[in-house]
Amino acid sequence: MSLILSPAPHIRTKDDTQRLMLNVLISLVPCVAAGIWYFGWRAALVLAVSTASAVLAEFVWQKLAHQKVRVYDLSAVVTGLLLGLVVPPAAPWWMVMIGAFFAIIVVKQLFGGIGDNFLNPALTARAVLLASWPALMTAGYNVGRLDAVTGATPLLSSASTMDLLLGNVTGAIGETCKIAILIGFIWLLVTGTIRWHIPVITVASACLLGWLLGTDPLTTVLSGGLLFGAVYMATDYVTSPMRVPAQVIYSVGIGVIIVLIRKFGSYPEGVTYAILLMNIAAPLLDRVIPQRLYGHAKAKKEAK
Amino acid sequence: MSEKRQNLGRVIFNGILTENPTFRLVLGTCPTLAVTTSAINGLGMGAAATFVLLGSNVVISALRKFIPDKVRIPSFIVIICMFVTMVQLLMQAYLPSLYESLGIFLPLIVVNCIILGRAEAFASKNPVAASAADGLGMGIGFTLALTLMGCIRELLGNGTVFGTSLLGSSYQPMLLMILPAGGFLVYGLMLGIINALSNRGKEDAKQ
Amino acid sequence: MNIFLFMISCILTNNFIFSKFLGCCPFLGVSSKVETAASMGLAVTFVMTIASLFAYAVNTWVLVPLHLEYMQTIAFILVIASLVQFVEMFLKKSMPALYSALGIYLPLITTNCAVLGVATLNVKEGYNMLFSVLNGTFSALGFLLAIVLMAGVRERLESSKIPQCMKGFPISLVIAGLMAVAFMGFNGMV
Amino acid sequence: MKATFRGGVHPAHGTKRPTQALAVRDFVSDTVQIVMNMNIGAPSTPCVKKGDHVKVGQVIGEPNGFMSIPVHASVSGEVLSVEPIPYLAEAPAMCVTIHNDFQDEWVELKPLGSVETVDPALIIPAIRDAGICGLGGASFPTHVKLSLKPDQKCDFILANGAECETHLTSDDRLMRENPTRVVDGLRAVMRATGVKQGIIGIEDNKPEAIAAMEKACQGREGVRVQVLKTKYPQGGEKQLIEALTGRQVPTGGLPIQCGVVVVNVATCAAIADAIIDGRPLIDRICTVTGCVRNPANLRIRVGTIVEDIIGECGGYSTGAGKIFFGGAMMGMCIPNSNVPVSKSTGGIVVISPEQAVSPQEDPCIRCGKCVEACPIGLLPYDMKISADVDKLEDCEKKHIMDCMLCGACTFVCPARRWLTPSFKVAKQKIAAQAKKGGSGK
Repeated sequence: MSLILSPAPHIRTKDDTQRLMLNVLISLVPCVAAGIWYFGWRAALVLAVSTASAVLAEFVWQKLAHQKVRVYDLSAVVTGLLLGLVVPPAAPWWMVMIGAFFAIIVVKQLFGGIGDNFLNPALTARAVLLASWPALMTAGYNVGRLDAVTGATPLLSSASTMDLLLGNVTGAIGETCKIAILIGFIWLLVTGTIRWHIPVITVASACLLGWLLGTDPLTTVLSGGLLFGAVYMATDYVTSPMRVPAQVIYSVGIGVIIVLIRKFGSYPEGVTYAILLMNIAAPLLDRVIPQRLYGHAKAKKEAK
Repeated sequence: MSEKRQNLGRVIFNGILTENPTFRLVLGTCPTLAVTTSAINGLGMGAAATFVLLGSNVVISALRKFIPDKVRIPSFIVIICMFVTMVQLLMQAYLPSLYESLGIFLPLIVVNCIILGRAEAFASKNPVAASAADGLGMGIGFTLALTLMGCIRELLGNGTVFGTSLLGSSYQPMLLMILPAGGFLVYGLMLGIINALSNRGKEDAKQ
Repeated sequence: MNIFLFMISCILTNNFIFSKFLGCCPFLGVSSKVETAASMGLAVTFVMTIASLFAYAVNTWVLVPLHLEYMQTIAFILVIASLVQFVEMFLKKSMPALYSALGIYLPLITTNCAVLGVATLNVKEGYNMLFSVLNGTFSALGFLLAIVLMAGVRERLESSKIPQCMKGFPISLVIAGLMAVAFMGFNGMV
Repeated sequence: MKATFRGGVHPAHGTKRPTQALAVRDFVSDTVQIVMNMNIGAPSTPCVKKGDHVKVGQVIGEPNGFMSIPVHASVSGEVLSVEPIPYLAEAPAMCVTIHNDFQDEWVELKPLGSVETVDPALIIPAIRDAGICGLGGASFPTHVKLSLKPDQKCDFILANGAECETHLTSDDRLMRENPTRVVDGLRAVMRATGVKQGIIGIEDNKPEAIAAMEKACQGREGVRVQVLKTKYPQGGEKQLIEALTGRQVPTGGLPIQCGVVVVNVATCAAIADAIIDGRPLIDRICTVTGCVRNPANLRIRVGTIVEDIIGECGGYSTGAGKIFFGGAMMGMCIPNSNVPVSKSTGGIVVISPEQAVSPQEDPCIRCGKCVEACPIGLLPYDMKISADVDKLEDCEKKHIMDCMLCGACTFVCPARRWLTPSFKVAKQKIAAQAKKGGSGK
């Protein structure tokens, strides 16, 4: 009888890459539902186009590059869906498609595919779309059953707190309904998909700085894409720092830049850029912060 | 004589394709990125650089036996600078709008690594005719590359090429392409594509 | 103009790399390791600061009074070249530690278009002496920031499975492009 | 308050162990194969020959130097052969095969009396003569560990009853069924080393063992039980020390350098047997579980063949794809079921053919779960990058030599990356290089 010889460990956690991505998808269900509820079939179309394009792009690239097709790991689905959720409901289909292709091919596959991208693909695509077609990315919110005050940008509308909470405001498909985002956040925490540090510290630091500069913390939290970005974008495994101390600095950085852009910048919303900028700094943060190793503290003291 | 001419032809060809300064040697990245927001800017920059390259290569080649080795580089820079100043004055006088849009990148031709690089690597070691051919080849290569990038960026970012609308009025221009970020991206992607194509060519040649 | 805002704008909004394309060669060439990138950035900061000062002095007190403005480029490049030479000698003698860190980068800086660029820009924008020097220093700090961030990203990507045809310059340019997208967030901040 | 350490993981199988409720029963087979290199250090030299009749407890392997221990016959009967056989280590090991006559005829034992009254100077020699090595898995000769140099100061003796590995319940059963022996052994070690404090660390998933041990500690000098959080690798020497004393073993050093000695509870019991009864180490408790029909905790003689043990447990339930000694996190695979167990085999786990297939490695997604899990505070994802391309210098800079190969990072990795195995290879290469460099000088 011959037995398999393999090195330890002989068991692995159930949470593989696919399952973690599935957790993210499940956590997005409330956001998707709220988006479609408020914005109607246009939103559903946008989400479908962006998800399908992302998966298609991933599949085609991996085929052409003679790589193992990894569409089954669901990461492209997550990227596509996230992109769909951060564009306005009336975004033209071709723009969404370009965004999804850009996210998968330029931001992810050119750097080596899953795990090798240094920027969040969905957010980068959003920033690129915003820079390319600013008018299309900031207008066209008013579709579906929305009965809120209409405004050019999601931040300028003077909606009530309740409307902001429920998502009865203009904005990107997935960013408006804060309750749905919070439900998703809880799911991610319960399943152990993400830890609380990044979202909580990001929101807290944005609130604190906003408050010091004279903005009501509640307004800071509920307006724009802060919650969505903090929960789904800033926590992206690949582009956030690996260790908690670095994650704390990273999150504070995001919060601070968000407020600075909102207050002083020419863009109404800084979440996208703040997260991208800290994505760029993440490798440095991981490098700069010293490791706390078992058994090394004492050795250092003795050396002195 | 014919052989010599062929050689000169090869030198020119070398600059345009095999050792294209922009796409193969990746020199002079700053102006490549900065001025290629439109095809005409690319062409203008290329022409200016070609003029300087040609002039400086010829002069340096002619003086190569008189320039002491120690002060070689400063002398080259002074010679290049002379031609740059000439281009500046000429352009200011005859093409004021192009002069404006090229901005500080016109004087910065002085520190363009292509020009100093060719002076050091080629003109200081070769006779005048060959140096002139090299300068011309490199210059044309640079101009073509810049114009090509300018066309692509202008087409995508503005829907036009050399100011002529090509994609119709329904085209929604992709503004990113004429922003700085678009310059980096287009340049990077073009380099990647060219590498992929030439690698494939090499593989085919091997087989 | 508020000095503080001016400094911020030099570093972030009008970043030399991401919005002005000045100093791209060292940015792409010397950014594979964080340490060397930081040294390069510091050397550039050092030279750009004094070059701004001297170029201002030469322009205001020599070229303008003599109506030799068209000699600007040649005058500036000579100023920069001799400055770099002088700095190199000075560092070698009095600060050998700093010299060993920055030394090899100094000659490269002569042909760094950021240095000549900042001198030319200062004249073009009509900055006074204070703003010229500030522009030099803080634009260089923006360069330092960009090159260090770039090096951090590139170090991280060292082990990644980048397609063969994109390795080296192409991927660096794409990184720079994506970073420039992110830096657009600072638009209009000043 | 429950003590614990930084990092660690929760292997799901670790919480419920089917053999936890099963009392230990004896099992003796008709043939034993006793190898001579069961301990770390020098192997022993066989001192019997083919055809000899041996009694239980008779010395059949003489120690070679300080870092070596004697080997005793675990059954009585005839020596069938003395020859090298392939064992787990790469080089074949000398092995004495004994046919059991089931007379259970013992050599004359020399009890030393109560652990509280015996002359402390006699304890360590007695431990050595009983052939005791670490029974938790490392199999380090115990007398070496306890022989402190004059300049070494020791404040704590820790009895390791954490048993954090998956599947295993042998220490749990021992503490429930024989708590006094464990405390006796701990006291013997404390008296031998002159240490005043002894702590028995037990994970909180073993409430019966905790209760039994607390009871056994009552009225004994200087010993107490400390409950630990259930978390892998709580039973790692370094983690146990951190949890119980708040101290850390300096990098590259031994526990004694922070004033601590750790002894496994099974080792403690063996020490007590050696002092009180004069009985050498010839058997141990072993958990047999996984895909066998009747999982069990067996007290088996050293040298029993795995196939016989599985037969005793009703045979395979689904066929065997993989069998390993120890728990699933650090257990070592055996090539076939004809391998004998050694002194440090605390468990035999059979994995079905379907589950035995090793997962494919996917690309790292930088989730940071390995960093969170590492009890040392290393960056496994980063070490793997260097280890994969054989950059040993970079590996060392990333502190790979601090890695104790616990497998926590590999367990949690969602991309199924083979982190620990590549670290093991890199560590071996670095050690080999160091050796080469050292001899070269």
